[in-house]
Amino acid sequence: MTDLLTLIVAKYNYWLYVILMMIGLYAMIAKNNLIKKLVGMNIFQTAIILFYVSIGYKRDATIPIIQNAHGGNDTHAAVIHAVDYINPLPHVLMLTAIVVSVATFGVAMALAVRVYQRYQTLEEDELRMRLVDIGPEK
Amino acid sequence: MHWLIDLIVLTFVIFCAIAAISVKDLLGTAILFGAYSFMMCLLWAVMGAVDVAFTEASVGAGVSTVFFVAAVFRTSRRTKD
Amino acid sequence: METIISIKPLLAVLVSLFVIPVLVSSSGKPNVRESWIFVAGAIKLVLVLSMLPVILGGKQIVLTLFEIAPGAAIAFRVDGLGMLFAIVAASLYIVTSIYSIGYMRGLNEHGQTRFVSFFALAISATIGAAFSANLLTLYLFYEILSLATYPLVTHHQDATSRISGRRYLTFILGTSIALVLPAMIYCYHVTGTLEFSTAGIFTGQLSKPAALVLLLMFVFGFAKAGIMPFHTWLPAAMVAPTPVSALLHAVAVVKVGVFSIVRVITGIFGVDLLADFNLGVVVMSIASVTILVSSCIALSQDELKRRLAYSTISQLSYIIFGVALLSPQGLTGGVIHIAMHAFGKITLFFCAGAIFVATGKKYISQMQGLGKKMPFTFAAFFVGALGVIGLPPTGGFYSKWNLILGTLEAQQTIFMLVLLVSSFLNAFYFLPIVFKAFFGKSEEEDNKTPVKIQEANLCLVIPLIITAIISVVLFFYPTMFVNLIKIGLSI
Amino acid sequence: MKFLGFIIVCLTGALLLYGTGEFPGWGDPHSPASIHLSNDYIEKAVEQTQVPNLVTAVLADYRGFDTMFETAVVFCAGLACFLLLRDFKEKKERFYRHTPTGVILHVKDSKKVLKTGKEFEHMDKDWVPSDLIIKTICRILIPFIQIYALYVVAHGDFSPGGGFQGGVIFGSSLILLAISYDLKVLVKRVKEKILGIFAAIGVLIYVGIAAICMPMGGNFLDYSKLAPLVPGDPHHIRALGMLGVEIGVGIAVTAVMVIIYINIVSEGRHEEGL
Amino acid sequence: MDNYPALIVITPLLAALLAGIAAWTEERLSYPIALIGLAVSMFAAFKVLMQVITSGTINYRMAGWAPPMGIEYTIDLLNAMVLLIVASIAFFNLIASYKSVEQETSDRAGSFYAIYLLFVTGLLGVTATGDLFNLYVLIEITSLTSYTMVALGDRDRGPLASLNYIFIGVIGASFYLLGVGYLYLKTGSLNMVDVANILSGLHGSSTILVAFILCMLGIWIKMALFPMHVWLPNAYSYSPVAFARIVAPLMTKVMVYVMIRLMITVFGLDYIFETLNLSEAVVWLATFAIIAGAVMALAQKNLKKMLAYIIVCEIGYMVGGAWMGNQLGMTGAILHILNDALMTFALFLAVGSMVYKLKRVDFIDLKGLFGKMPWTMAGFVLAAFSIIGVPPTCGFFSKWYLILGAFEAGAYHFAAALVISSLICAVLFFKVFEICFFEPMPEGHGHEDSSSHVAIEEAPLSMLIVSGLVSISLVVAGLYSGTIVNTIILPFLQ
Repeated sequence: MTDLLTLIVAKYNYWLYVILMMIGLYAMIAKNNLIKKLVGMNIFQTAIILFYVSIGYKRDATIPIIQNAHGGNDTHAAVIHAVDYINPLPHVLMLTAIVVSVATFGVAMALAVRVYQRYQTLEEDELRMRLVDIGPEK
Repeated sequence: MHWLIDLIVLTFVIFCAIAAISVKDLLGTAILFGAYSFMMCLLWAVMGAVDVAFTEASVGAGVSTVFFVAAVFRTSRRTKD
Repeated sequence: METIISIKPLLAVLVSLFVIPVLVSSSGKPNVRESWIFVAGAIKLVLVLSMLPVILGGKQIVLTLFEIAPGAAIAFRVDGLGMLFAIVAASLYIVTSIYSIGYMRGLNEHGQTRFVSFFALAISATIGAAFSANLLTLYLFYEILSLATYPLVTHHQDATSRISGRRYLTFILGTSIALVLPAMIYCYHVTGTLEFSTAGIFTGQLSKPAALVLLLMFVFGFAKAGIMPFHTWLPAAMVAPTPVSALLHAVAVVKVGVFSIVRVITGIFGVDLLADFNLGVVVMSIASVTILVSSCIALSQDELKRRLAYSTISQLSYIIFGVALLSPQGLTGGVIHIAMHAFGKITLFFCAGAIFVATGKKYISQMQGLGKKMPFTFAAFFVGALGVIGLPPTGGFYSKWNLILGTLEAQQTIFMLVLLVSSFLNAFYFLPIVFKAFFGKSEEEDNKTPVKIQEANLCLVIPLIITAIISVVLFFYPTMFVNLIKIGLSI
Repeated sequence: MKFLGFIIVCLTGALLLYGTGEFPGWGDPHSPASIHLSNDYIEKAVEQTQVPNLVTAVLADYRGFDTMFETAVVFCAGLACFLLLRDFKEKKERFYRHTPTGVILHVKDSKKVLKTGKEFEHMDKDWVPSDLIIKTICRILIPFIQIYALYVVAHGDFSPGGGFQGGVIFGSSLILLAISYDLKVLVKRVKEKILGIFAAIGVLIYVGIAAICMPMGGNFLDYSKLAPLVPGDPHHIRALGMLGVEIGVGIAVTAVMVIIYINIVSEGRHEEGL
Repeated sequence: MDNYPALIVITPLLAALLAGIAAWTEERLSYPIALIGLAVSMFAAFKVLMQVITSGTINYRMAGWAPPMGIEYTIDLLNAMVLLIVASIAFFNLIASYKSVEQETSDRAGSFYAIYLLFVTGLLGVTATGDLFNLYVLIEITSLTSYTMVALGDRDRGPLASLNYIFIGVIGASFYLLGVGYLYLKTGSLNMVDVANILSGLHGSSTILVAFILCMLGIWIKMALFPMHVWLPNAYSYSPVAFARIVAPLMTKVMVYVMIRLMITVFGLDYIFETLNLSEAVVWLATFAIIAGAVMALAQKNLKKMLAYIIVCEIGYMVGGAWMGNQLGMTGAILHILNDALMTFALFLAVGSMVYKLKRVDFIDLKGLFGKMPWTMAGFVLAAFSIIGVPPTCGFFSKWYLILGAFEAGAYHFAAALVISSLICAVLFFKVFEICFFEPMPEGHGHEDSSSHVAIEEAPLSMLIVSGLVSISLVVAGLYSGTIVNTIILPFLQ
C-alpha cells in the first residue's frame, strides 16, 4: 500500500500530463471546428512542454541562475553544487519548443482566416459540403 | 508542499483544458485558453523553470491569446461543438 | 577459354545509338537521314564481322562496363551463339533499312524520323542482347528492346494500334517484370552470380521442384518467344508497318526472346542439370503444344501478315523445342533455326509488305493471280515458304533435319511426329498461296476491269530478293553457323 | 471520427503510460537527466561563459545553434503570414465620419477616396475604438512596457528573460497600441516595409555574429573568437556575443509578432481591424 | 578552410534572410541571391562528400563546444550523400523554376524565395545534425515552410489542405519530441552518439521502447508512410510548382534518412532487430503501403495526385528495405533514397513544365502532348521508366537490392509487393503515355473561350536543360550504382 502511495506520489504528475496530452490529441482528431482543433494542438504541445519541464525539476534545488556569480571573489564562484540548481537544459529546449509552437499557431491562425474568407465557415462538416459544391478539383 | 501546489494547479490546468475545448463560444475558448496558459505558466514557475514560465506568460497568455482573439474577430464566434 | 578484352562489342551496340541524335537533327532532310542509317548499319556490320575470326578461332571477347554488385555486372561477352545472332540481326538490319525506305516513302507514312530513330534503338538493344555476358545485361537489353519497339508497333497512332500496343506491353513488359525479374534475382540470391556458363551456375543449390518453377518462370517470362498462352501480342503487333513486322517480329524481338530462353537453358541452368532433372521434356511439351496449335490457327487466317505471325509463333517454338532436346543435334538444330528462320521469314514479310504497297491488298483471298504481275515477289515468297517449311534447297531444311536427328538422338520419337505433322501444316498454309498466286484467276480478270498492277519499287524488291538468295545459299554453306554453335555451346 | 479519435487517443495514452513505468520519480535529483549533462552545464557555465543565467548560457551559447534556427522559425512564420494573407487590393467599402456633424458616410466605390483630415475621419466597419480612459492609460503604459521589454532583453544574462521574451513584450506593446486605438494608428507608425526588413535583419544579426566567428578562426558561433573585434574585457566576450545575439532575436521577434497580428486582424489588407 | 559543414546549412539561411530583405527593397535581387546561396551550399556539400570519402567522418562542433555539451554536426558517408542530393536538387530546381515562380507568385517572389531557401536550410540541417533536439527544430522549419507553400498554390483548396497538414504534421513532430523526451529522461543526453552509448546498457527498458515507438511514429507521419499518408497527396498537388518539385523528391527522402539515422546511430540495429524483433511487422506494414499506394494511384485522374500516391508507394520500398534487418535491404533503402530523389525530381520537373504550359494536368488535359512538348515528355518517359524499374535507369538497381534483401530475409511478400507495384506503375504510366501519344490535342485547350487560345509548345529552355540533365543522371546513377554502393553505402554500413 505504501509502495503504491509512493509510486503515485512519484509518478502522478506524469500520468496527469499524459491525460492532458490526450485531451489535446482528442480535440485535434475529433473536434469539428478548426479553431477548436488548433486549441487542441496547443494543449498537446504545452503538455509536452510540461513533461519536459518536469524532467528537469529537482527536489530541494533552486532556479538555474547562479547566485553571486560576479558579486563575490574567486573562492565564492568555485562553490557551485550541481545539486542546488535545477537542470537548465530542458528549459532551453522548451523555450525553443514554445517559440516553434507559437510560430505554428500564428501560421495556423492565418490559414484559418484564409479558410473562413473563402468558405465562410470553419466547421469541418460544412467545409466538406462546400468542397463538394465547388466541384471537381482543378 | 510543492507537490500539493503542483497537484492543485495541475487539476486547474486540466479543468481549463477541458473547458476550453468544450465551450461553444470561441471567444470564451480564447479566454479559457489564456487562463490555461497562465495556469501552465504558474506550474512551470513552481517547478523552477522561470524562463519558460516567463516566456509562456508573454507568449501563451499574451500574444497567442491576442492572435486568437484577432482570428475570432475575423471569423465566426459561434461553433457547434 | 581464352578471352580478349576489346571495346568492339560496346561500339557495335552504341553505333546505332549515337546515330540517333544525328537522325533527329536531320529530320527535315530524308536523304541525309537515310544515308546516316546506312553508314551506321554498315559500321555495325563491319564491327560484328571483324570479331568473327576471333570467335571462330575459339576465343571470346569480353568487356565489363559497370559492376553493379559482385557477380552481376553490365558486361559483354561475345561467344559463338551471340555472334550468330548478331550477324543475323546486323546483316538483316541493313537489308531492312533499304526496304523500309521504300515502304515508308511508298506509303507516305508520318513520323518517319521517329520511326527510324526507334528502329535504330531497337537494333542496338538486339545486338546488346546478343553480346550479353550475363543474365542481368540480357534482361537490361531485353527491356530496352520492349520499350523501344512500342512506338514502332503503335506507329499509326490510331485506335487499333493503341489496343495492340497495350496488349504488346502487357504481355512483354508484364511477364518480364512479374516472372523474369524475381526469377533472376532469386538465381542471384542462391548462387551469387548471373554469369552465363556452359556448366550452369547452380551447384546443387536447387531442388527439382524449385528448378521446375524457375525454368517455367523463365520460359513464360521471356514472352517475346511467344510460347502459348503468352503469344497473343504477336498477331496483335502486326498492325505495325511491315518493316517493323519484318525485322522485329521475324528477327529482333521474337528472336531475342528465344535467344534469352536458349541462354537461360544453356547458360544458367546448364544442359546437364536439366537433363538430370529430366526437365527438357516439360519444355518440349509446352513447345510442341504451341507448334501444333499455332500452326492450326495459321491455317484459318486470311490476312497474310496474321498468318505469318502465327507461323512465326510455331517456328519460334521449334527453336525452344530443339534446345529443350538437350542433345547436341537438337541444340544445333534449334539454334541454327534462329538464323534459318530469320532469313526465310523476313523474306515472307517483305513480300507481304511489297504486295501491300503495290496493290493495297492484305488478304490472301485477294491475292489470286497476282503472281503473274509480281513474279519476283512471289518467287521470293516461294523460296521463303520453302525455308519455313524446311524443304531443300533452303537453309530451313538443314535446321529441321538436325531437329529430327535430335529427337532420334534423344529418343523422343513421339516428338518427332510433332515435327513432321507441323511441317505438313506449314506446307498447307503456305504453298496454296503461291499456287493460287501463280495459277489462280485474279479478281481483275473476272471483272474485266484492267487495273495496272506491277512490281513494287526497287527499294522493296531488291531486299526480298537478297534475303531469298541468302536463304538458298545457307542451304549449301551452313558451316560457319554450325561452327559458331559448336564453339558457343562447346559440343 | 469521434470514436476513431477516442480509440487512437486511448492507444496512445496507454503507450505513454506504459512508458512511464520505468521513469525515475518526479524531482528525483539522481535521475539520469539531472546528472549526466546538466551537472556539466551548472558547474562550468559561469566559468566558461560569464553568464549567471544558465538558461541563457545554454540557450545562446552551448545550444546557440538551436536558437538560431528557432529565430529562423519565427522569421518563417512572419513570412508565412505575409505570403498567406497579405492582400494588396484595397477594400471596396469604406466608412467615413464627418467630424463636425458626426454623420457617417458609406462609400461603396473603391475609387472614391475622401481625403481624411480635419473634416472627415476614416473609420472601421467592424471595430469601434475604445473610449478615452483606455486610450489614455494605454498611451501612458506603452512606453513603460517598451522600456521593460528592453530591460528584459538586456538583462537576459542575469535574470529570467532574453531576446525572445523581450521581443514578444515589445511586440505586444505595439499590438496594444492597435487594440486601444485602432489598426490604422499602428500601421501609420510602423511601416510594413520596416517590419519586413527588421524581421530579416534581426535574424541576420544573429547569423552574422555567428558567421563572423568563422573568418576569425573559430567554428561557427564561437563567440570567443570575436575578442579582437570588440573593445573591452575579452573575458566577457561570450556574454557580449550572447547579448548581441539576443538583441537580434528581440528585433526579429518584435517585427514578426506585429506582422502576424496585423495580417490576421485585417485579413491582410492593413486597413481596418481590431 | 574546414568550415564547410557549417557552410552547407548556413549559406541558404543567409541567402534566405538577404532575399527576405531584398523582397522589400530590390526584389530583382532575390533570385540571384538565392541562386548564389544554393550554389555555395552545393559546392560545400560536394567538398564535404569528397572529404568524407577520403578521410572519414567529419565532426564539426558548433560554437566550439565539445559534444554532448554543445551541438555537433556528425557528417559520415550517408549524411554527406544525402546533403549533396538535397543541395544539388534544390539548386537545379531553382534554375528551372524561375519562370514558374514568375508565373505563379510574381507579386511576392522575394518572399517566396526566402521561404524556399528556409525549407532547403531545414532539410540540410536535418541531414547534417547529430543532435536529437536540433533535428526537431529543423524538422519544424521544413514543416512550417511546407505548410505555407501548400496553402499558396491552389487558392480554393490549398488553405484547408494546409490546415489539415498542420494538424497531422504537428502530431508527428510532437510524437518525435515526446520520444526524444523519453530518451532524454533515461539518458540525460541529446547528442546522438552519446545517447547511443548510454542506450546500449538500457535495452530492456520499457521507456526506451516507448521512446523508440514514438520517434518512429513521428517520423513515419512526417514521411507519410501508409496509413499516415493522408496529408501527402494534397500537399504535393496543391503547392506551387516550384515548391512541389522540391518537396516531392526531398521531404520524404530526408525523413527516410532520419529514420535510418535513428535506427543505425541512435537505437542501434541490434536493439531493433534482436531485442525488439519488430522487423516482420514493419515489413508487412511496408508491404501494405506499397500495395495501397499503387492501388490508390490507379484511382487518380490527375497527374500530380497520381505521382503523389506513387511516392506513398515508394516510401513503402524504403521503409521495408530499411527494416528488412539485413545489409542488402538497408543498402537498397539507402540507394533508393538517392534514386527516388532523382526520379521523382525528374518526374516533377516534367510535370512542372506541363503545368507551366497547360495550367492543369488532369489526364484529359494531356492529350497530344508528345507532339507538342517532345523533350519534356522524353524526360517524363525516362523518369517513368525509372519508377517502373526498367534497367539501366537507377530505379531498377535499388529494386534489385531491395528484392535481394527480401529474399535473404525470407520476406517474399515484400518482394511480391515490389513486383506488383512495378506492374501497376507500368500500367499507370502507360495509361498516361497512351493519352499523350494517341489522342490529338483538342482545339482551344485549357481555355473555355478560344479567343485567348495560346498554342501549347515546348517548355522554356531553363526547364528543359535541367530536365535533360536530371534524366541523364538517372541513367548515370543507375550504371554507377555499383560504385555508389561500394564507395558510400557499404563502407557506411560496416
